[in-house]
Amino acid sequence: MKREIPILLVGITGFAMLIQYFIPTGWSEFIFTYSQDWVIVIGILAMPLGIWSLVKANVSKLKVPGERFYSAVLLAGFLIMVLTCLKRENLEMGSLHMDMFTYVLVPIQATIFSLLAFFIASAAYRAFRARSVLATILLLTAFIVMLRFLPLGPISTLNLKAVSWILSVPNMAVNRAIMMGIGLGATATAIKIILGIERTYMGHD
Amino acid sequence: MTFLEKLMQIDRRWIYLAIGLAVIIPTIWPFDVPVTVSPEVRKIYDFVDEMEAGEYLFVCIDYDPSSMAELNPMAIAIINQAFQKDLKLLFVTLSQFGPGLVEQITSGLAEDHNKVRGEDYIFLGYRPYPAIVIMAMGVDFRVPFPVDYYGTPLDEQPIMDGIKNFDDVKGVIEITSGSTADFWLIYGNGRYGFPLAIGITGVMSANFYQYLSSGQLFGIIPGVKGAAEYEKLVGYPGEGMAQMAYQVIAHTVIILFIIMSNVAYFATRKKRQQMGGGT
Amino acid sequence: MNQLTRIISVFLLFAFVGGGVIAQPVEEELVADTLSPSAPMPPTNVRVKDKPNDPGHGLIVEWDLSPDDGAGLNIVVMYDILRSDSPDGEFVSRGMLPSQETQFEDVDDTPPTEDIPNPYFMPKNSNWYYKIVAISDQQVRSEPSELASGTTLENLFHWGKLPILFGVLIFSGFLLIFITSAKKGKELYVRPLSGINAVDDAIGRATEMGKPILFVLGLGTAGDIATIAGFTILSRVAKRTAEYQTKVLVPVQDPVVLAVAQETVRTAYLEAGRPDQYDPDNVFYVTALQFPYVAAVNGIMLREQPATNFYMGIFYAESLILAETGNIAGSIQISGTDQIAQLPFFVAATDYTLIGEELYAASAYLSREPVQLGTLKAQDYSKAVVMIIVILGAIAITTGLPYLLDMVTVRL
Amino acid sequence: MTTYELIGNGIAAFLTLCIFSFLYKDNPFYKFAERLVAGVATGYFTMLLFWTNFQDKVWQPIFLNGEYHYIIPAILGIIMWTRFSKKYSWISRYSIAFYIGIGSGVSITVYLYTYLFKQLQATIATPLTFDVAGLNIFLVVIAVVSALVYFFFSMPHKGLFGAVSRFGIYIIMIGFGAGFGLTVMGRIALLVNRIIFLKGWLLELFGG
Repeated sequence: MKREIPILLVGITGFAMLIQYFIPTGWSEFIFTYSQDWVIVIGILAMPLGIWSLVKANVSKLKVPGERFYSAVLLAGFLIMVLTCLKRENLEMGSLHMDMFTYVLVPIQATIFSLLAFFIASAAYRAFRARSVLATILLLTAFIVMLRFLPLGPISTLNLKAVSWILSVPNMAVNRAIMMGIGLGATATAIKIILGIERTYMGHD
Repeated sequence: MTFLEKLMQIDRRWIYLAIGLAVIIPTIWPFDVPVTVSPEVRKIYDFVDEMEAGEYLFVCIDYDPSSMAELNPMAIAIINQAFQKDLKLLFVTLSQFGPGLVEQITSGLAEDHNKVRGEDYIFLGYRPYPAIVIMAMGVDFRVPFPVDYYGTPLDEQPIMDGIKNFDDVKGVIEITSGSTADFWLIYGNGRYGFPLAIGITGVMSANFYQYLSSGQLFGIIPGVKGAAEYEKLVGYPGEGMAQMAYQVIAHTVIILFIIMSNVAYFATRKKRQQMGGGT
Repeated sequence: MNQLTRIISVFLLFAFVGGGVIAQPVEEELVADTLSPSAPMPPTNVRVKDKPNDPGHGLIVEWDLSPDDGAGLNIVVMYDILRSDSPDGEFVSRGMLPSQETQFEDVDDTPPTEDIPNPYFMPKNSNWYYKIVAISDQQVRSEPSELASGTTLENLFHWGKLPILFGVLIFSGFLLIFITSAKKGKELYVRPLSGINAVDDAIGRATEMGKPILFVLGLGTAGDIATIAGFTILSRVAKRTAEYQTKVLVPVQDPVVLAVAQETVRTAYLEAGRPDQYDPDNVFYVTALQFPYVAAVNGIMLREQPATNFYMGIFYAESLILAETGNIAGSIQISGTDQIAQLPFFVAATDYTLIGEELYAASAYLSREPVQLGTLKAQDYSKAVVMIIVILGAIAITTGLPYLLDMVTVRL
Repeated sequence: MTTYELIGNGIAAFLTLCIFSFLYKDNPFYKFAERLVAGVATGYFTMLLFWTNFQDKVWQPIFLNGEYHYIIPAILGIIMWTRFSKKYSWISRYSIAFYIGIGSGVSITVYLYTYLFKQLQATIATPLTFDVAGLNIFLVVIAVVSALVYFFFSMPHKGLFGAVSRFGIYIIMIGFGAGFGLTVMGRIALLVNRIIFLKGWLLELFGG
């Protein structure tokens, strides 16, 4: 009852969505659109679970001396964003809410993203050592592709040809093969879930 | 520990510092990096350069803001060259998000060169279904675009006097983030046979070199690198050159680190093997 | 899943915009040149049929070329397809097609609403009349062709998707065969995967060091199949850590993922016989957006110094940020994703990577249950079928036989 | 730039430096920015969900438009709240079941189409010819098949099969190397944008 019925529901909804794909009628389209709305609605209404988890963890950390300040900052940031947006109009540019978005959220996000410039270099330094055949292939290909930016005269012309061949032959073939594998693997996992063979994600007691 | 052994275990912060400097230095002291002009870029420059003042060039700008950084510089370089030569320019966009972008670029550059809309250049606008729009323009520009982007009828604009379709333009340059290039190849060049060149993002460019050898394209400008080459030819060092400086230096730094890493690895390998350790 | 809705909405937009915009220039009929050039002949034999595989909002118009298209005067450059809801009603242009084309698909599936009227909407079982005008290179329009009409029908099966149906059936067939044979106790061989073998060592290492394990499920939702694969791996990992009494930290960025991850870990502890060890606070929500989430996970890595980091699920640009930070913290890292663009970074920066399909196979590997291993065999047989189609298909198309290609071509 | 914008950009510049300080080592400034952004991001996302999604998908349909069938997912969503209770949390599994059922059911066909059939179709669509282009197509077919062999789980990778599989993983590594090398440019550009932002702010502060 606590586990079997949910597993059965997974199977029924999953099978229904599978069948729906092959039926082009208006009803079938309605079911598809509506089911996507279901997922969205469940996701929205589950949001309090996330907020609760976050708030609970940080309120309890308010008692820990070293953590107190940081948890207070987090809770304050959250509260400010909520309190500055009590009307829908606050989502338009010019409100304090959107200024927080522009001057706090956007720059931090962009900066974290830009850390990749450093990390791509350090990862290359560490990983691109010719310590095995595989590592050597990885290293050489990346090397050739990166070389396209260096002004090397006639070598550049040759290099560009090599890069374009790498992209249009081995790289494309690999992407296709990996995608086909993923297609089969994802399908197998989905079918296992629908048939109830894979049910570890669903609790029981 | 020898120097090379230390190099193997280099503190990653030195790498971070090198990358940081590679980006910061060109920001403070901008400089030009040496750019080798590739033949496929030079051909486009020469093509435009050999045109006479008053002749017509058709420029199609088919990208959206997401590939602006890479493609704006080449669009600007080409338009600069064309305005400088007093060519007449026709602009069109087949990208949904293109119109605002084209408006911005063209009106800004026209002002720089004292060019008048409707006399020296015209922006036709945007229509969906690229294939059909291209074919319709092959019949008459007025079929898909009875009025231009600003709502002025084509026939009321002096630039359109005696201009009907692709037969009346010298060539077409298509600047694109990808998919629309195929339409220009198949329905444009394929059907009407006008000279066609493309400017395209670096990643996508690889797929189009085959059309150079087949003669369907007379030139390609690939990504930031191509843009920098074009800027060098035109003599307007702009955003392409600036970006190229960052990229060349950063790529060089990473490549040097990789070489260093391998030198250190091979130099210390023997010692490590004797000591029975691995990496 | 979102992609599909996006594709559909873009299509709707085009169907709507296209109908209006393309029609525009033609209605203002361009005046002929002064020399009064001759008009082309209209196309002939116009037929209208229901558009198959749709809910009844489209028709297909076909015709034979005008005698002046590619022959005769050879002056036709365009066809204008005109439509009306009655034989003598007002005909409006539905689209223009270049010469040599003989087919037009007329679709409008945007029902009118109170705010946006759409007189062109084609409801199901509606009747429409068509005629076609040929246009010459001098913009001279021919007489309209004879009238043809058709009715939109709602179809019950999408024949274009038939290959996918066969795919599902064949795959499920293999699955059932190998699961049954596995249940009978048939030994199944699976080749070792280094990423999987590393899992036990990694858990052992965490236990020895007395440090936690960090399990990152990525940025997917609980409905994404890669994230679900992540749950199944989390379950196997949690079960073993419960036996060794090692802590598993699972920071998540979606409330539904939070709920499922909590259920997964709790069940694993229950099955390991240690429900008392389960602490729901170890599976926690950090924040919703990509990079703030990454910043928080980075913080956890550097402060908790986990012995092992798992990255299993959907990852975007953050893959390398996480992997490099984990490396700074000195953790052993095992990654797996089906995001092809991120695989190079995981391969370069983590110790073991499950590449694409291996992510989906990991759960079966870790469970060691015969039934689960049977599904791997089914995947392999399907892969063999795919490989045979690739080889035979390449030979067939080279020898000029398109049948195999036709068989696997899905026409949406 | 107004004073307000200058201050706003000053905060943004400070936070940018806080994040960059992480590169040296974890420190209180980074931790501050990290926690602040976690709170702000959650608050922003919550309100965005509330005003757009919740209003449009729950409130409006049920209470304003009379689309009462939206009550079903709304109830399933509210059921998720049973997770606050230890005793009744199992009820939330019903909602999870729908969520995962819909996700898996839709995935099967989406994955088979985009990942399998489309790739398969593209691989066998072009005839081989006796020239460079034909050779490349031939190589693509060989590479696809070998890379697929690498993914075989239930056969020992030995002998000829092992050799093909080995070739497969070599090709895969070429693909990954190319992917890595191609991405460097975009990542550098991201950093350049941040540096230009900082430079612009400094110029504004001291120059204007």
